[in-house]
Amino acid sequence: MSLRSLYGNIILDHYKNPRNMGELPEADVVVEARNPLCGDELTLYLKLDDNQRLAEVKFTGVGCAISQASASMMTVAVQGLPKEEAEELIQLFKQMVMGEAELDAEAEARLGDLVSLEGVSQLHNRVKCATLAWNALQEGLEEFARGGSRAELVEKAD
Amino acid sequence: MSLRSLYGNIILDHYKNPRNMGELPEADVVVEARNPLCGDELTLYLKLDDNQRLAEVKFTGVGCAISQASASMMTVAVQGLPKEEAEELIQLFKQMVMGEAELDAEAEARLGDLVSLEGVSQLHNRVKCATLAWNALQEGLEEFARGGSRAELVEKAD
Amino acid sequence: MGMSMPMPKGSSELEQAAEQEAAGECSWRRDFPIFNQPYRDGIPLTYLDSAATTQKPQVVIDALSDFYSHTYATVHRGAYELSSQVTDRFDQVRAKLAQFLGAPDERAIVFTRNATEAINLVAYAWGLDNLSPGDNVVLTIMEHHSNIIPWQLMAHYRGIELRYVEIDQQGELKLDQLAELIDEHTRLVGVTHVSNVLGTVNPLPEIGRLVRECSDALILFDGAQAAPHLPVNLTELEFDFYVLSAHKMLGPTGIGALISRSELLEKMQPFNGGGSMIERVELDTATWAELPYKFEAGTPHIAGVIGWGAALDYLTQVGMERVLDHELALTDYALARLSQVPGIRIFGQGQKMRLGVISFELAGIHPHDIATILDHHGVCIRAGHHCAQLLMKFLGVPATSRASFYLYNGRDDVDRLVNALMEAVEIFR
Amino acid sequence: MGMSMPMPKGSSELEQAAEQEAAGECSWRRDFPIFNQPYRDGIPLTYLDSAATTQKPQVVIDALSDFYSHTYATVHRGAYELSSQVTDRFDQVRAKLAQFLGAPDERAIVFTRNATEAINLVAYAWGLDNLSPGDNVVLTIMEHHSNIIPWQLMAHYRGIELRYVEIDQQGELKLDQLAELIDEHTRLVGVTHVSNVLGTVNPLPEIGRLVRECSDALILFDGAQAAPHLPVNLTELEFDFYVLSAHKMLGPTGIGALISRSELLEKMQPFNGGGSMIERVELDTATWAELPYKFEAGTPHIAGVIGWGAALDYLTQVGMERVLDHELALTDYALARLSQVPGIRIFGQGQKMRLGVISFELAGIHPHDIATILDHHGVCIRAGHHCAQLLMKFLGVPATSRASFYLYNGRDDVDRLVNALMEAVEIFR
Ligand SMILES: Cc1ncc(COP(=O)(O)O)c(C=O)c1O
Ligand SMILES: Cc1ncc(COP(=O)(O)O)c(C=O)c1O
Repeated sequence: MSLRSLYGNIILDHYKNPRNMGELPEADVVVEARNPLCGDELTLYLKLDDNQRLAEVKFTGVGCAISQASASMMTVAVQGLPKEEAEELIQLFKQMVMGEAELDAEAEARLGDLVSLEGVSQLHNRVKCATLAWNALQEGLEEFARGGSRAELVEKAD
Repeated sequence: MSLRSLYGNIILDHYKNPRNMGELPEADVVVEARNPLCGDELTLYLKLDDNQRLAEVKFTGVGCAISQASASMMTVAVQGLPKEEAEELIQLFKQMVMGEAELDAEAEARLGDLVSLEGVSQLHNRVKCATLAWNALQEGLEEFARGGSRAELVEKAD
Repeated sequence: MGMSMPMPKGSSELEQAAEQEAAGECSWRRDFPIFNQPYRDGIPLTYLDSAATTQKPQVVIDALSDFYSHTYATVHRGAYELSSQVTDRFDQVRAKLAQFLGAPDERAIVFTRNATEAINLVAYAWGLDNLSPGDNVVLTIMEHHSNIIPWQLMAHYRGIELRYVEIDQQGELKLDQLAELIDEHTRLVGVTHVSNVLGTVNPLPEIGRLVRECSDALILFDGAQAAPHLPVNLTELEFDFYVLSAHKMLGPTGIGALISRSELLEKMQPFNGGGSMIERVELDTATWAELPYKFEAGTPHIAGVIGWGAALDYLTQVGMERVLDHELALTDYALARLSQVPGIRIFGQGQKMRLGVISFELAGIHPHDIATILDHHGVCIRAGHHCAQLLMKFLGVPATSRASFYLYNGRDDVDRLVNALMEAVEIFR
Repeated sequence: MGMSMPMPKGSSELEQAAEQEAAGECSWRRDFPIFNQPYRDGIPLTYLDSAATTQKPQVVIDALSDFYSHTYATVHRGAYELSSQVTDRFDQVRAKLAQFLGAPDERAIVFTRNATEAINLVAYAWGLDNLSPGDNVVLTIMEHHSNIIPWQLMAHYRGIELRYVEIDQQGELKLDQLAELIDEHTRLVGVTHVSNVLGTVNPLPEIGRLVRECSDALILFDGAQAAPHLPVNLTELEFDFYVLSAHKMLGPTGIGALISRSELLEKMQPFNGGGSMIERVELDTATWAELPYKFEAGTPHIAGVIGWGAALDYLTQVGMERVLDHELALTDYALARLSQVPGIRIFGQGQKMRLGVISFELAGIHPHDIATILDHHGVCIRAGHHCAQLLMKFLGVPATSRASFYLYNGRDDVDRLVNALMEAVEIFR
């Protein structure tokens, strides 16, 4: 993996111009996630519509290019998805960055721009940066299912 | 050094038949000495006459052959000696077992039977056994000089 | 930067070893460089002090050298590959240890300096907050000082009472007395798995059940003399704390572990405070890192952990059942041969199960003189109180001589021990 | 059984080294096997994380192997020659350390796991008995967590108050504020000798005098970042406790020390309880072994001590003045070259004296991204809070990047660092 492919245009673009950044006062669920080892902190706001689709997803926080770009791309990718599809995408994305899956054409199509984060799978110590927002999303969907509205997530060392 | 020379007849004789063993109720000074590493315990009783000679020296206690024989031989060697000469003998004996002095004919003569403990100088971890009684004697003479009558001595690791 | 770790020998070699074993030799010994050289004046080293500390096989020594030479870095906090690799290897050893001991909960495995520190961790981190005057802690008369003094310190700080279970003629714990000593104020029961003086293997399953039945007391088992010598399966035991030391099981010095339960450790204060064990630090307070890091303050003994991993691999390759069989056979042989020595008295005999730690006295010969005479023949034993002064007092002796075995010992070692003892008897006749 | 310990190179080789040094190379590097191999993909290892832990020279690695292979036994309690020899070597290292640090009192040198444990020893063994509500402990905002959390734990157990001295723009302690914070309830003042983030060398002589003048507070200096890098002469300092770690000064992991004064240690409770630290044990109480053994419970990290001895020999052979000169020159060079990197901000500059620990941020690039890009070029630096969250908060940053040097680093390392940073800037442009 070359550096330029990890820190490629897509990632840097999302890092410098994060999409859907900001608070969402009318959110159904708010998740505060952090990774104590890095100091990365991220707040994820989820609004679901009556059909359990992700009507709106926003985030705030500080972190490295990988965690910020991952969060930004995620908000774009899941916006409008039904809950189940979002959950599938979470699994697919995590498998990719943890190096647990070969991506076939269909998977690549579903991931779209997110494929630009594939290089993270080569960097053991950056995987958690890439997954922070996704774990927060998962936690948020679970909290929503439980009927709650606030959740906290602290990444564990492994 | 052969084993038989360390555990020679003189040492074993003093170990099995310790001289001057027992309490001395009329002692001027009593010293309780012990070596916590070995568990050796020895009580030394000193009586000095008006000329500061060691009129009587006795001991009680438990310990290994080397410490017991050393104590027994010491009581014999210093009995009747003037304080200063006893102090000289203490130094000479300690130099011998610590391997710090070559013994000339005069020294050997002064040490007499005690020369049988010379082999201890080859056994780093037994030196303290041989010196316990002698350190107690030194402590006792110092206590006497200070006007006291009881002293305690705990051997230090080095 | 590869991680080439020499492997213990293959199983066909192991079988061959077993045959030679049967013939009275010990072929594992060849894996230990210290035995491949003369000890002194051309005589071989007869090392019979493994209850104090064990010799190291080449694979452990090499693991340390390789680590320091090729892949050294710190753990947990590195932002670079080298450090990530080390972190992975470090935590893999935790997993290995969990497997070796049948410990169900990896997060509840805390690396410490040694068994002693592991017990102190419990005494301080649990005891300071949970013990108060009127409480008692029940120990046994055969505990090593490391399972006595920490509780005496808690007696100083928290005013608790200490109670001791005694032993019978065979050198076994009086379990009925244990049941009597425990009452509603008993907060912890601490028992050694194997005695470092008598070799007695205490019946932990029975003790665990007994304590659970009659109290809410926590249970601490001291595995320092057990884990090196017999298969341990913690899943089958009722316990709260189990402690051990790497250096007594072929591993490096300076590393040991506390095995516990996460729910319990979560509720405890940390022990040492410092780097790695915090999550967030404010001026007056901090929040703690997740388990087990909460209890591992400061830069850990990384090489010690890596080396312990190599030792666990070696022992696993040999197989703990075989280690135990070897030792039981050797102990039988030793007890039989030792009984021929005139004037000998062996402490603790006839236990239901005992390991290769044999304490004895010879009539009229002080243990230190025995040790000196034996050392002259290259036979290294221990003379003293073996950090068990309470037991010495109970046995009515100031000190004993102790010979202890491990997998690298063979009958030849026992023979040399007995011959040297015969000479001691001869000299002191 | 000889003790063949490879010696550091002779002085003529050292002079040659000095010449190459002047030419910008670093010849001591050759003594460290990790640098004699490619790091990854054929690129060399540019190790700039010595403030976390240092690489090991061959002499230290060999000392460990030789010890385990040829003369291994336990200390203090052996009844045989082998163990006596080890005990001698063990205590010789104590003497060496005393000499290295100019510590007047060998009996007050206690071996610990690391600097962190040494501070915890003080907090527990002195603090539990001597601190009470209303008392305060004065620290600095630049302390490592290891000199903060133990005192927070004492705040938990003993209700004391913690006070922090701040730093000025240059990254130096505000000594006037220190004087103000100390009052008649101040029981201890804890200050790091060298900051592990800013490189600042704190003026210990002045601080020592100041504390002694205005209070009876004890003085603890954290030497973890100092002892490896500059000549320390404790005889000239007013202090009560000085702590350090071997692994930060070429030595093995798992070993460190507390340096104190005998009168003080005599009056303290022990910390860990267990074997070796007692004299006599009764059922309810014990008497403690003499210093320093009173504080060294259980089987110590014997190999760690032996290895530390080899590291001290190596550093002594090189000469701590030379180590310091080398580092000061390299730091000057690094500060000059780094200042050319666009958007860089270096934390703490213009101190009266500073060592080769350089923390910085690059505008718009997160420290972890910097570390990843650098690692790609074989440049290992640290990104994070460096166990100094209070200082991070004070500086107003969540994390910094940190490059730190030691005697094996040369200008080539700095050049590679700067080049890699330039690429990071390029990528994130
Ligand atoms: C200033 C300072 N103090 C204390 C420590 C703690 O050292 P250790 O982790 O070896 O205990 C460190 C290093 O991490 C440090 O930089
Ligand atoms: C039964 C028992 N417990 C605890 C210990 C203490 O082990 P360590 O000194 O490694 O902490 C020992 C060994 O000395 C022991 O035999």
